[in-house]
Amino acid sequence: MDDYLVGVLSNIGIVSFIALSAWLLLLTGEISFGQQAFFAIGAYAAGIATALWGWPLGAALGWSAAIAGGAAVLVGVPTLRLHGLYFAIATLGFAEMVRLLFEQFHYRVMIDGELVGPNGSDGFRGIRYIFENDVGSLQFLALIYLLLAAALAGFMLLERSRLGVAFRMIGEDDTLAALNGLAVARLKILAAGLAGALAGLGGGLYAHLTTYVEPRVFDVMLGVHSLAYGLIGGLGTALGPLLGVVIDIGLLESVRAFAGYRMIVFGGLVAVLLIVRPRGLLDEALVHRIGRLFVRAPPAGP
Amino acid sequence: MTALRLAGALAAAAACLSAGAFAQVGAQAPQAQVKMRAKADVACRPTSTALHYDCTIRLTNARTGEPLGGVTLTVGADMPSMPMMHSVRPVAAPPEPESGSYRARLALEMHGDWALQLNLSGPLRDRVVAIVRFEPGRAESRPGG
Amino acid sequence: MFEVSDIVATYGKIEALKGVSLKVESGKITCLLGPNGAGKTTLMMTIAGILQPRRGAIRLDGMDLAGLSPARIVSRGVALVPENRLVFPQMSVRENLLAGAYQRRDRAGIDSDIDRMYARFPRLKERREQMAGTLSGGEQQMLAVARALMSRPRLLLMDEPSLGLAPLIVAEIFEIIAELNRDGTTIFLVEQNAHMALKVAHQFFLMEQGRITFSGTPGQLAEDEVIQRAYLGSRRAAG
Amino acid sequence: MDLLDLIDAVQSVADGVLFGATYALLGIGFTLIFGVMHKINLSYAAASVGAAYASLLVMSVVQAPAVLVFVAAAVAGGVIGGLVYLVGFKFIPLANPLATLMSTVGLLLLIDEIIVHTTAGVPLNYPALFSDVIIEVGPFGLRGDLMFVFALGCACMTLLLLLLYRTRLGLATRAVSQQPTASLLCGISTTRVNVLTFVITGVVGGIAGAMTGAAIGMLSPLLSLPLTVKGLIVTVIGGLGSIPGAIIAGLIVGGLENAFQFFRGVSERDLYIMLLLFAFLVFRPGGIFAKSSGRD
Repeated sequence: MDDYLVGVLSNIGIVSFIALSAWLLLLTGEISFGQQAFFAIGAYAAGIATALWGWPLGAALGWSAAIAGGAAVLVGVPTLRLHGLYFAIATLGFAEMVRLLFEQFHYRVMIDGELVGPNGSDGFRGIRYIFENDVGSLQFLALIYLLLAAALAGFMLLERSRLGVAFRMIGEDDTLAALNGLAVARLKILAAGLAGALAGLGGGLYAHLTTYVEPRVFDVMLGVHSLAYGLIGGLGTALGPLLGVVIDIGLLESVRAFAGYRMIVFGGLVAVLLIVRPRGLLDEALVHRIGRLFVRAPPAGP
Repeated sequence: MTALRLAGALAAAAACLSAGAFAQVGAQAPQAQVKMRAKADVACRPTSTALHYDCTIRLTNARTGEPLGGVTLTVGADMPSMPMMHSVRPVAAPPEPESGSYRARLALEMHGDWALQLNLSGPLRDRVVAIVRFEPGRAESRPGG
Repeated sequence: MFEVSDIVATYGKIEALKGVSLKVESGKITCLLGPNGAGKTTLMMTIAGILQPRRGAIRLDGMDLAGLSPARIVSRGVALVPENRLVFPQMSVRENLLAGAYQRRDRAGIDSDIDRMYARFPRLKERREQMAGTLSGGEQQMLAVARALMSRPRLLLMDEPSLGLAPLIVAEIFEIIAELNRDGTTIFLVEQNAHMALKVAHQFFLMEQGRITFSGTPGQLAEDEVIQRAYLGSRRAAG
Repeated sequence: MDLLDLIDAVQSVADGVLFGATYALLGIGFTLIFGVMHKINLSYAAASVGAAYASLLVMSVVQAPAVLVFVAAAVAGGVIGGLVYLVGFKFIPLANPLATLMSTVGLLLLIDEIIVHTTAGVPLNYPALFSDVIIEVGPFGLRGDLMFVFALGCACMTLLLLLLYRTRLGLATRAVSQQPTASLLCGISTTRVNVLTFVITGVVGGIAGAMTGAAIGMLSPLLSLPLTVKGLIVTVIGGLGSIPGAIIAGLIVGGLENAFQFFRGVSERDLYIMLLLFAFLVFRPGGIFAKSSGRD
């Protein structure tokens, strides 16, 4: 496979994690402009684990998901009672705080005759695990999609489970959900933690793909994009945010005609698409209709 | 309830730093990998076309300092300060007569700091990132972490 | 004369008004009674232009009002005192009255009308610089009526003016309604309080499930029967 | 800390408060739109920067005195404001809170990218007025350009308040923000009020953009995101929908920003501002003038 194609596909896979993370919160009715914070925490955590501590990749990724999820739970507690706009701005404030903290974060270790590690705003280079351990770019791509598939499978199960129903109920009306006996606070924190862990996992993969992270990468723009993917793709199914990512990175960035003007097209698309489909391309109604199609006439083929 | 919130806020702040704290404890000399590693020096200069730059990349073996010839090099770039917004598709950087020297022409979308991704393949597979600040009429490499 | 003919209005797929026709005589008080959910408020909102009718005609002295914007309808001489009053809470009493006269440009006329409102509602005068949100329910109702009158309507629509008010205040409100009518204002009133309404109304309509099921003058139907149908609806087979 | 340091600190905070007038204007813009539509227009700060850029464009075509750059920015801001309403609000179902939020994000990206593409991301010099004037007050010096920015900001706020509390349009605007249905029944066209609010806040934003450019001497597309964040902070700290709150919060944030910068350095400055925002949201989401510290 062409290197460029592998690169684009890897990017799509990794960005899908943070898009899914923002989408999960959308499901519970909250807009977060701050999922990039957990992406950043995951990226730094995983990078430090492999490059500085010599951990294996698997352990580093697990660690990145765990610490990002933990951070998300801890932020979830004080912001729990905030709603809508207030929640969105609180997450934005938190994410900027994290980014600015990373600008102050220096932790350098002499490795192989060179200082390696996060160096404040100058960034963190040399997260070279996949090169040192001969992980091919295709192999890494396979790892990304394996994890993504696992996450999606998790979401599919979630949609069918009581938990998924509970999340959507809270998203519709959390007072009503509480009256129906749902432990809204606990469920919301669970959702925040899961979303944080997902973003953290994506961040861990991202750090190893690019070998380089710096605080500026994790500014509000990243969070805004991850949110936009879910809204463009649709809120009806976990495939929605993926569709959003594919439209932006796969279509707009890869098609030469848009080169350079991609963001203008994307910005306009976000603004205009919402006129026609306020809940995205794959909204609940469409998903329901497609679902019924399959139930009524089971596919003959695969 | 206020106390709970206060505790939560403090805990959240603590969590941000916990990666660092944990790191201090867990830091020990990692096992040295005896694999070849590339080091790159990038020098770019403007061309007559606006936003187009000619970059000369000098690759060396990071340990021995010997020039690294014979690798296939592509150069991509993205903009850390505008994440997800601007990136340049990787271009091939063919070798120059001087061993270890490669040349690429970059067509950027805007001025500012770019992170150049140097992808090495062939005898050595590696990726080196160089931060270069491109301004009208000049470009300079910046130190990184 | 004000006339509504065959109005159909829908909320999504639900037909809230299924072809309503009625006539309001000029200079009279006409009352619309009916149980909750009969479509009375929908009818009022449709006449005022907040909701658009699917079909049907709304005529005031021959002018067709159906489909016009609320602003146009106000300028044609129809004003609605909405359910729950809806005063502007962060504006003074005086500013609320000025907002009611938004369609008018005659500065002097507006000022003299405000003085007339103060004369009619002395309590508003006392509180003219007070924020409307701090007024009592009855005072807010008076303010809502005064605000509607500021547009000098030929037809005054009132949606449940007695809602949530103490009995004494309700009596006062109905006195004001009768008084306004004596001064020549045509009034079309939606009420739950059938007993009070029948006392002041010259004519009344019963509305059930989006249809007019009875029209007549007070006394034409026994009050018990009216009240029974206004609160509970009739269990008739065909209307 | 000795006296000289103290003087420097006070000087720095005073400069910050003067510059805070731009934050206050941006906060008013966010708050006014929130007031009438109960929506946040995230493209507002980007549009303000865009208007300042547009004024540079106008000035490069027409040779005119530098003061006119502010007029040009105000006009451009009004036009952009109207366009933002048309694209980002007019046709979007308002019942869906996510939709307009995202449509304005789209517009934020769009405006930012148009600036990037027309200027190739190069910061442009912006004319500063009275930059050579320094008024000595005891040991302190008040910078002429900042004084001008502050005075212009105050003039804008005064005009806005007069507009809101002394005119027919202001009455209608307040009516719509308090009780949209009743406004319709009074014959007020909410659509017209909404459009005019966008145009007026656009004018204010254009002036704020020009003020920012004049105070820091240049414009860059990288300004729009920090200004958006600062504008939101001011709006939240001031209490959503409160104009006096936005004014006070703008000046406070401007002053604190410089205080933090003085004591902790430029790299940590924003960290404390964000901490302040976060603390406000968690403990006092109603803003400084909220009656109680109740949430939601």
